[in-house]
This record gives sequence, C-alpha cells and structure tokens, in this order.
Amino acid sequence: MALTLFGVVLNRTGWVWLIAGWAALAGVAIAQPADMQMWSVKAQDRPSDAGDAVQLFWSPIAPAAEFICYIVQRAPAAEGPFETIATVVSIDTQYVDAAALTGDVYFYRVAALDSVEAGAADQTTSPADSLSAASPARTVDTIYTAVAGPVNSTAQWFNLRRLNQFLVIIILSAAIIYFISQARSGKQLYVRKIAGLQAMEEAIGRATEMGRPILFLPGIHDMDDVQTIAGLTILARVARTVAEYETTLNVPVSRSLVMTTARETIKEAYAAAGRPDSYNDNMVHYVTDEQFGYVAAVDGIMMRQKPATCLYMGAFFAESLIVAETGAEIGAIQIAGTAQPAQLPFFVAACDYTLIGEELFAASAYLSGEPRQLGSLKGQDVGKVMAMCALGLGAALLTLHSLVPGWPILANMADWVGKVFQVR
Amino acid sequence: MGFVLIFAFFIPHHPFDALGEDVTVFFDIVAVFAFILGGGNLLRMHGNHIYTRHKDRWFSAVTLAGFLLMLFAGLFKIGQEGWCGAVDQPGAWFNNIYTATFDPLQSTMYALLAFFVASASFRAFRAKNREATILLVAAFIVLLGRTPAGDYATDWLPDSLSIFKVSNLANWIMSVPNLAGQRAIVIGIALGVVSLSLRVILGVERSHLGTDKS
Amino acid sequence: MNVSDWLALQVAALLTLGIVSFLYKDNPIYKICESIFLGVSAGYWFTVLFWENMVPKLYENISQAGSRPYTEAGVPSLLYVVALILGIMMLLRLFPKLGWMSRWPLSVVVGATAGLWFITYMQSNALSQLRATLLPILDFQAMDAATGTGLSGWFNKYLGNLVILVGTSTGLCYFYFSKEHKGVFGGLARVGIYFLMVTFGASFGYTVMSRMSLLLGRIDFMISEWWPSLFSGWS
Amino acid sequence: MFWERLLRLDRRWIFLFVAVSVLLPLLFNLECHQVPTPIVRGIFDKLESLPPGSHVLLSFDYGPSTVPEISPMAHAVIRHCLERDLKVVFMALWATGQNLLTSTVDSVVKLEFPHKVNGTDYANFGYKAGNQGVINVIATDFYKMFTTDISGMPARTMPLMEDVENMSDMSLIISFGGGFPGIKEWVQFAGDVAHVPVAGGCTAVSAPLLYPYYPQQLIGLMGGIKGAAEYEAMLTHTYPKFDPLPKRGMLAMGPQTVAHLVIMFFIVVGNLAYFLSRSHKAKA
Repeated sequence: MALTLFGVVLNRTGWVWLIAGWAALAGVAIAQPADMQMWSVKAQDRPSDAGDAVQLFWSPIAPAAEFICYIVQRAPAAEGPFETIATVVSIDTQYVDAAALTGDVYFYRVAALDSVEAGAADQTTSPADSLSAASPARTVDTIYTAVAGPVNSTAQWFNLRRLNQFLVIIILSAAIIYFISQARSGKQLYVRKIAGLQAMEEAIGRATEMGRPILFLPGIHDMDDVQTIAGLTILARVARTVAEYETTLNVPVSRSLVMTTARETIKEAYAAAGRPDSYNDNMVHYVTDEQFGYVAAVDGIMMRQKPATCLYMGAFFAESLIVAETGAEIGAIQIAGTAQPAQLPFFVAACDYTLIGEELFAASAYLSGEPRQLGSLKGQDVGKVMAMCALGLGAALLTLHSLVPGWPILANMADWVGKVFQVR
Repeated sequence: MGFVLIFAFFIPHHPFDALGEDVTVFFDIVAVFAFILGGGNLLRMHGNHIYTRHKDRWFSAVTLAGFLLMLFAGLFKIGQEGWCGAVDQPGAWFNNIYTATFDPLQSTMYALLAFFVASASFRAFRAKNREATILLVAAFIVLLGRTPAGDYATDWLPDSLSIFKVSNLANWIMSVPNLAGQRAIVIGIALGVVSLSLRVILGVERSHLGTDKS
Repeated sequence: MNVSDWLALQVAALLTLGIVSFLYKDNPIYKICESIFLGVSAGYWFTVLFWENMVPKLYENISQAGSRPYTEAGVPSLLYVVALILGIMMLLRLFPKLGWMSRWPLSVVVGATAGLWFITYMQSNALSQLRATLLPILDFQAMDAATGTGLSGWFNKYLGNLVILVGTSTGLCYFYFSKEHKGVFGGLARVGIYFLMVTFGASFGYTVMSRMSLLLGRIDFMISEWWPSLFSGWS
Repeated sequence: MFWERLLRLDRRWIFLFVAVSVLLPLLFNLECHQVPTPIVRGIFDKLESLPPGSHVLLSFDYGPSTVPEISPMAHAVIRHCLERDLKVVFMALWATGQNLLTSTVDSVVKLEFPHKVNGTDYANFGYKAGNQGVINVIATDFYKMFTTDISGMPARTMPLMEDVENMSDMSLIISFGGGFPGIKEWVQFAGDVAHVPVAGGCTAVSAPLLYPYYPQQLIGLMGGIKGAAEYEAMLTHTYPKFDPLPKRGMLAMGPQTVAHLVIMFFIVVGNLAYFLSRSHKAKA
C-alpha cells in the first residue's frame, strides 16, 4: 500500500515541481540582460508568506575593475523619492525586502557602485553613505537599473513551498490512521518483541520481592518536550503494574508541570488498577529545576533508599551517566529510554536495557497491548518503508547519473527525488 | 490544539504565521504558575520534615533557608539600585549567592562525570558478545585516535595505508559508520514522534491525562 | 581580595570538596551540599522564571507596558488573557473541589506540544536527514577529486557512501516493528544493530575528552585560586 | 582468585586512579611532549619562511566558550609572528571576538613585546559585521571596511599599512575559530579568490570538518588543545626564550592524555580480567 501511495505522491508533486522548475528557468532566461543599458531589476511579492516581503532579482553587472557593491532603493512612487534600504556587499544578485507592509505599493531600483579612481584616500567606509552624499566630485560611479514596480506584498493562505512536506505528512498520517482503524475493526496485528519492555514487568516484580521501591525519572525537560510526554505515558503503564503488585513508587521530578501531570497519571493508573486508596501525592515530588541539583538529589535518594529497579524514560543530558552509574553501584536493575542521541551511548553502556530513540515512543503503545495503539506502530513502519524506498531510488538514480553524465534526464530525476525531501 | 498547530505550519497568513511562537509563550506563562505548585510542594515537604521532627529535619531546614533566601534576594532585587536592572547584575545579592554556591556546586557535579566515565568504561566495555565487542572496538579506536599514543603506534604505516593510521581511522569511523547509525536513530525518532503525537491528538493515547479507562 | 570575596571563595571550595566526597560514599557533608544546592537552585530558577517569563511575557503584554507585537494596536491582547486564565486554572489544583479544572491547561499544553513536535521532527529529523542521505553509491565524477593513494584512496573513493547507505537502511530495519527479526530480515536488522553499536562506541570515545576537561577546570580552580588564597588571606 | 577479584574491583579505586592521574601532571607542571604533526607544522614552517616585515592577518572568529581550546593557539602564533618581526594585522569576524582580541593584545603583545609600536608593528582593527561579506570587500580594498583601527587611528596613515591595498598584500591569513564565519569562509572568499595562503586554528570538535581542505586550500590547521600544544612545543624548541612563559596547551594536554590512557588501561584490564576469570572457571 505504501508503495502505491508513494507512487501517487511522486506523480503529483512531480508535476508541481516540473512546472515550477520550468517557470524558474524561464524567469532566468528573461532576466538575462542584453547589455548595460537594459540592466533591470525584477520585483515581485514573495510567494507563500505572511505578506511581509518583496523579492528582488537582478542580473550581475559586467564585472568592472573596481566594483564595490549593489545598493537597493525603494520609493512609494515611480518618480521617487528613493530611499536606500540595503547594501548588498557580496556577489549576490537578489534581495528580500522584509520590511514591506501588506497592501502598500512600492517601487524599487538597484544601483551598482563602481570606484572609478582606484583607492581614493578619503573614501567613506559605508558605500551607502557615499551614495546619499553623491556628487559629481566623488570617485564613485553609480549605474542605476530601470525602476521596477509597482509591487505590493500580499499574504497567502497556503505555503506552496511546503507542499512536499504537507503531502508526506498526509500520507504518513493516513497510514497510521488506516492501521489504527484496521486494528479497531478487530484485525490481528503482529508486533515484534522489544527486549527492554519485556524486562519491565520482571523488574517491577523483582522490586516487589525485595521489598524495595521503584524509582522512575521522567527526564529533566518540561512538558513542552515530546520525550517527557512519552515518558509519562510509560509511567502510566508502570504505575498500573506497580499498583497491582503493591510496590512503592518514587518519582522525583525537576519541573512543576511534570509533577502535576505525573500525579494525575499515577492517580488514574491506580484507580484503573482498582486501588485508588493506595495512591498518595507524595509519590511524585518536585526537586528543583536545576539539572545538576536534580542529579545531586536523585543520587542521594538512590544511595539512601536503594531502589531495586530504576527506570529512566524521557529527555536526559549529561546527568544520564551520573545516575546510571550510581544505579549500577547500588545493584539496581536499570531500564532507560531516551531520544537524546548523544546520551544513548551512556545508557547503553551502563544500563541493563535501553530503549533506543523510536522504541521510547513506541513503548507505551506496546505496553498497553491495545490493538489501536499497536496499529499506530504499523503506521510508523510504513514511514520506514517509504524512507528506505526513497534512499534506494535516490542512490540508484544518482549512481546511474554519475555513470552516464550525458543523460540530463537522470540528473533531473535525481534532483527531483531530493526536492521531495526539501525542507523550507 | 495539536491539529491547529500542524496546519498552521502550512498557512503563512496572519495570525497562523506566529502561532507556534505564541504557544511557546503560553507555555512559559503556564509553567510559572505551575511553579507555585512545585515550590509549594518543596515548602510543604521540607516544612513537614521540620514539623514532624523527621531525622532529616536539619537538612530540610538548610534547603528551605536556601530557597527562601534566594527568592527574597531575587524577587526584591536586594543589593541592587532600582527595579529596572537585570536580576543577575553584578553586586546584587542574587548574583553573589549564585557565584558563591550555585556555580561551584553545578560545575563540580558536572565534573564528577569524568569519574563516572572511567568507571563505566571499566565495567561496561567488556567483550561479552559480538555487539559489545563492536562497541568496545569502536570506542577504543576513537579514544586512541585522540591521544598522541595512537599516532606513535601507527606512524610506520606507508602512505597507501594511511587510512589505517589510528587518527585517520578514528575520523573515518566518526564520519561514516557513526553518521549512518545516527541517521537511522534520528529518522526512527522522527517517525516515533509523529506516531505518538497523532495518538495523543486523536485521543487514542490518553493515559497522560489520567483518563485511561480501557 | 576583600573579605567577602575571600569568604565566597572558601564557601565555593568547601562545596566543591563536599560534592566530591560523594565519590567515596554518601555522607552528611554531601547531604548538606545537596540541601543547599536544592534550595538555592529552586529559588534561583523561580526568580529567573518570574523575571524572564512572568513580567515581560504576561504582565507587560496585558498592561501594555511592553512593546510586544500584539499590543502594538493598543488593545490588551486577549491571547495573553487566555494564558493568564490557563495559569490560574493550574492553581485551582490547590482546591480539591476545583482540581479537575487544572486538566484543561494540561490538555492544551500536551496537545500543543504534540502538534509542534510533530512538525519539527518531521522537518528537521526525517526529511532533512533523508535528503542528506540521498547519495550515489559510487560517484564516478567525484572520484578523481578524492584524496589519497593505494588502499586509503580506495577507502575514500568507494566505501564512504556505500557504508552510509547500508548503515542507515539496516538501522531502520532494526527499528521495524511489524516483522520478527528472523531470516534475511533478521540478518539485516543484526547489521543495523552493529552500526548502532559502532555509533554508540564512537560517540562514547569522542566525549571522553570533553568530560576530562571539565574535571580539569575544577581542579584548576582548587589549585590556582583556592590554594593560594589560604595563604594570602584577604586584604 | 586475583582476576575475579579485579573484575569486582570497588569503583572507588578507579576514581582514585583517575584523580591521581589528572592531579599529578598538573601539580608537577608536566608538559606533555608533542610530536608535531605535518598539519600543524605547516603553519609554523610558513611563518618561519616569511621574510621579516611581511604582513600577517590574524582574525579572531571565536567566543568565550571555546577560549580554553583556542586562545593558547592564538597566543603562540602571536608570539611567533612578533618574534620574527612580522607585521601583524588583527581583526575579528565575530562580535565576541573583539573583546577577546583586545584583551589578548593587552596581555600578550603589550606586556611581552613592549618595544613593538601600535600602528607600526601591529594594529588592532576590531570587529566588523558582515560575515563573509567583510572578507569579500577587503579582498579588493582593505580600507573600504577598515578606515580606522579600534582606537580611531586612520588606517591609511599607519606606517604598518604603507604597502597594503588589499588582501593579496598579506603574506598569510590565520583564522582562529571553526564556526561560522570562520576558517571555511576565509578559504572560500580569501584563499581561493586572492590566492593568499590561509591557515587556521579551531576546536577539536570542528577539526574533522576542515581536514578536507588540507593541504590544497589550507596550509595548516591546529585542532583543539592538541594542536595548540604541538605549536607551543615547536615554538619553544626553536625559540627557547619563550620557555618560561605558561604553555597552557601543553599543560592541559598532559592530564588529558594521561586520563585517556588510564581509561584505555581500565578497558584493557577489565577485558583481561573478564576473559581470564572465565577461562579459569572453565578449567575448574
């Protein structure tokens, strides 16, 4: 299914890109100046924006011996007065006037500054200054373009430049929702085992047998990080098992919002397990927002309470190794999960099990065992297939292109596969 | 709410263009209010320790004193002229307490990492199975590549084999297989986030809100 | 160095030693340092949040004391009044009967986070990483430019892109949930795990040096600032 | 059994080992002996080969967070240039670089080389906004960007700048800092365009990204503390008068190297213990 869907996208976006590409080529062809007299600037509303910018393009001026820079000027009317709005020092031949207001009409022209006499001693630093005080005595020669305009900046309702991303998202979401609804209608879906998650229940059981608490850390980020949300969804499953086993759960947190949310989560999990009375607010306590202050406190808690099981699920940074090593020292079973690529090595090295990246987000669905949730994991797999197909296709095209450089069609196709993944 | 934000990304028109930023500001404001709850929890917990003569009551007293002192110094900008300056300007109490306590505590805690890195390498880097061996070898080469010892050891290699000089090999590992692994992880994460976000937005995953009534 | 600076230096040094003592074992001195750290840092962050978020973002926007975009029109922004209401709803948790209302701001926060990250991850992780991985297996054009002779040249020329492509795809196979890791697919997933292990090993080795320099910084403070101060005293 | 006991070694021994191995080199000011690699030697040899009076442009393109790694390089290079009577032109592409530059001029140039005259032997032009645009402009005309130095002294009248019109009058450009804008931009917009040799000093983290430019577009590169230490070693070897000065690169390199070796030692010992105790068990 993924393939057919993918095929359709390729076709649709393909047309859009083909047309856009030709238009751009045509634009470049028109903008080529015949000679200096016809040097001109093209001004247009920047497409797909909030109506706050005008784009300017001009062709490079024939490189004079002492070319300095371009100056962009703007006026409310064709006859002026023109006001300098920018100096383009580099070899760029375009400029975006981001100060244009929606609805107002503007006229633009560009000037090229050439220093006629090399190295005049009294020259000012800023070319803009030298222009505003331009007089015949100056050694700066200025060549203007024809005035371009009128242009006004308008806002659009859809960002066409993000069309490719929009389509990718639609397909991916459609795949996920499709599998969720499949699962809801009772179809059995297979999901492979994840070692770290299978070990979770065992680890909780071990703590119960040993009569020691379970420590759960939801990371050091606030609720505005999706990793924290993933951590709390796992906490919900863990708390439910803990409630059934009647073990002690200890959740020190470093953010107040996380504290509030975690309390709600655990309270409901206990209620769902039929033990609402065993819940109390002290299971979750706020420590401090400071990263290392939190670590200092957690280390202390570990050394004093000697939890049998430590679960680290969320966004972790430099503290990952400090807590994991302390946990190893007290002989706890440790299961970690984070999507922080830089910290994964430390967890992998120091913990018994580690949920790597994607597994963290899949964990709650997996633990819940609900068909609907498992369905969403299938949807993710469609994304992976799509990614691998794109990689294969791109690699094949680019390799062919480098083998047969004479075939522009290969280059265009390869280029276009890249554009599907363009990010703006 | 989630859906609105996803679509807003594709709508450049006002007011959707800045919605993402607005929501971030919203979040910051709600977080400050939430802190009153968090700070309240801190006060209550340690206050309780003192009240019930818990064995940790003296430590709790220290914590409370630090907390209240910092709040007092910061919220009233003690030792500072007027109300306009930044709260952490030099000379203010707030800043002095920060440099005398917070700063050394923080950097020392961070520096402990050096020790834990050593103990983790001793404990975890053992060639127990094939995965662990690969981990070990990669780490070893990269470590060796960053010390002069590695250069001494493989300096004799001819130019045609220069890729096997430890520092070159370390660079190659960093820029090729490491990059590949990172990309797989990162793409996987993105798909995981997309799926989790959809579950949350569609209400399939509601456990975080405590309405897990399945 | 005046008396107060000298004292601050001594306090800083004592706290440093107190934290380090944890390496030996948990002890009361560490516990005191920990308590100070907790109190001071919680106070610090609340103060910073208050002055950085509450005052400029809420108070100034509603009272028009600031010059934020939404207040430019001269109308106190309703958007921020909404934020204020959400914040107050948060506080209603303090009253058990109204506690349910605090779920509203929580839902808004969680929903918004989900939506925002959906886009961010899609854009900056999935799409741009994929685009960067679109490479020719063998780039015959670039080969002449590749550096190195003999085997090294061969490495640079042929292996780089191929390894990146294989590593990324097999790594994705490892994360594939719908199929058991068996047979050919299991083999691919296994190669994927090997790549992940190389990644973890390499990043571990790479970070060791920067961790060491943090420790050096601390030791340097003790040796070159604190130790001399013991003898020089204050003036 | 010895190996088994080693396997369960109390980690506090490891901590002690690390602490001692970092402390000892620091306490005894152990300077780690460095064998200069060709990529660092390239810069040193270039400076050695320039005739006295040649102009060298040093650009400070870094910020406070990378000072520990980069400032030792900058100090060593400045000493080398001034000792060889080269004329040094200082500037910065990073706003944060200006403060670092000024304090470096105060602490190194003015203190250690009091006979060198500002405006004749060296000049500090400070920071100019514009990133690679700045390079682009001074490639054709230095005075379009820098009319005066940081204290307001007109650039044109400086004896130092007598024969300088643009970048091609410089004999060497050295950029300190691996971020943007930095070494890469100097290579692209100055080295490749004006055909001036470019060299650089950057953090260890960004060095791999710049290796591909050596040796065609970069004549040399100092990466991280290690690069700084190598340069210091060459400098003190050739000019023993600098020996008493603090060599921060070499000093920091010692404990770092020892710590690295200690960690590798532990990995090796851990594995040895693991295999030997296992084979012992198998025999029993």
